[in-house]
Amino acid sequence: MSFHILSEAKKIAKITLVGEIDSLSAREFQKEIEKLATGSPDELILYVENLTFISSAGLRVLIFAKQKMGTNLAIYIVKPQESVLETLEKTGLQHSVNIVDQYL
Amino acid sequence: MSFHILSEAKKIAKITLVGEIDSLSAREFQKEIEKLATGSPDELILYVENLTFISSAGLRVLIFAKQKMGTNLAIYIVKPQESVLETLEKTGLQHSVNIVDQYL
Amino acid sequence: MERKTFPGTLDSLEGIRQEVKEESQRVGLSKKATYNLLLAIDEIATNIIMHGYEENDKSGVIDLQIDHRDNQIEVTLEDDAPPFDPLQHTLPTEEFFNKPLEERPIGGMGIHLTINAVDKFRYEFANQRNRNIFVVKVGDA
Amino acid sequence: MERKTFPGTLDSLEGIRQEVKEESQRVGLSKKATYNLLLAIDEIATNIIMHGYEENDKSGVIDLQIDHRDNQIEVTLEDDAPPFDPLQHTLPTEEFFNKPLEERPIGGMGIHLTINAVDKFRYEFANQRNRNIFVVKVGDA
Ligand SMILES: Nc1ncnc2c1ncn2[C@@H]1O[C@H](COP(=O)(O)OP(=O)(O)O)[C@@H](O)[C@H]1O
Ligand SMILES: Nc1ncnc2c1ncn2[C@@H]1O[C@H](COP(=O)(O)OP(=O)(O)O)[C@@H](O)[C@H]1O
Repeated sequence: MSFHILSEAKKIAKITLVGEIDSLSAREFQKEIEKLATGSPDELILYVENLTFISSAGLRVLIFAKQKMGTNLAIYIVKPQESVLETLEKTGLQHSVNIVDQYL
Repeated sequence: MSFHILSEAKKIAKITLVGEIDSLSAREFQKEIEKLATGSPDELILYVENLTFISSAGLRVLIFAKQKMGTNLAIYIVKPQESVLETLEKTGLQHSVNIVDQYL
Repeated sequence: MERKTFPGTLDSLEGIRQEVKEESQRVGLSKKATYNLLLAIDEIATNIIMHGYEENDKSGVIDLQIDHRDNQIEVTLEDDAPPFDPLQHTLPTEEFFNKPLEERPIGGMGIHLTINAVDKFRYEFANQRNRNIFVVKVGDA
Repeated sequence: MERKTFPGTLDSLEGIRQEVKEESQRVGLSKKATYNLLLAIDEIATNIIMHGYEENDKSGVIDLQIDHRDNQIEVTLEDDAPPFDPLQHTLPTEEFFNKPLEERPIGGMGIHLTINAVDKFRYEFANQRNRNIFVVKVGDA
């Protein structure tokens, strides 16, 4: 019979980041991560299309998220702007997160 | 400060359906829904781009899902083929599910 | 086409659809009309198997006959289950279809889909058999 | 530009970036070079505030000076925290950046990003003050 079914269930945490993340605003980002971590998500999806600036303080939060939410946490970064992408690349984060145009 | 953060956490169940759903294969679909229902997902996302046939037996499973997983369950049907879409419309299901090109 | 006999079980559905599909393609029926014809036949065949045979603790066959003439394709399903005329069955109303899913009965869509899917749908009880007949014009857009 | 003085607190960062951004745009620095300059300045200013003042339980100011001459833009940050030369700090190695996130220390990226982001980065200790100087050529692609 030509029928095929695939399924998966998971907990996801979605965050939309808009504007600039420096050491000040990174604190809000961190608080949000801490809040979401209590639900032990399997995936963290960051919508960053309208994130215009991220300093290393923002990257620290990503590393914190991975360490806090567990090694199995898959991080998706959806549609980073070029400068944000470059910063992820210069700091090796692109090896540990999934940079995508669209979350499926 | 020009920074804005939005977040949400939820349980999602993803099912990819490939091929034909008639009254025989609908049973597999139903079993999968029953399995996923134990996790009480908030959203059920059906990837149906490669679903080429669905009879009312398949639609029954969708109604069953809504009744079994709770009224708050949001159902997303991603990329239905034209005939599948027509069947959803002819049976009024398009009012109760979200038919989308892409799940965000 | 000569008559083909299928066991009245769910695993016959795919083969029935396959036969009708091949013949429809052979005579040049459009993709959309073919899909709808297959849907109608699948719905009625399912009802024969589930409501006609299984719910009556009976087993039996479904005979499939496909004829092509006068620019139309005519498919006939015959079975030995208790007489049932789908056209006598009360169809769901507009109101039914507008109900939220959680308030709807879980079934009741098959005959509605069938009637909407073909140009003509006919039922006969002849020689002690149910005869469901589906007619689709060939050469329509 | 005349010198501007900001409190050595995190809520000054945005204003510092804003000043540098406006001047960079005024002299025609490319979008990309401007972004990188802002990043470098933000990283060092953060370090002054967090490591220089806060961790030493001190408070103080950051003075910002922007000069444009010889086709280059030169930004200077001056502070009164204990002397610290970022260029003497051991930078993370290639190996560090290739580690999976769960095995990495959580910080240590700021000075690396700073040095990579501008054409020249200089540190001086003069008049009992830290002076961090960022130089970017204008008119580059
Ligand atoms: N061949 C049949 N024999 C007896 N009853 C039938 C038959 N076909 C349909 N029915 C009755 O008609 C009802 C409506 O059929 P249908 O519209 O196909 O929806 P569903 O089969 O999903 O309930 C069925 O629930 C059944 O009670
Ligand atoms: N102005 C400063 N005063 C004292 N120590 C500093 C200063 N700037 C940086 N440091 C030290 O250098 C280290 C590396 O800095 P950096 O690369 O910016 O990463 P991070 O600040 O994220 O740790 C800091 O952790 C801190 O120990």
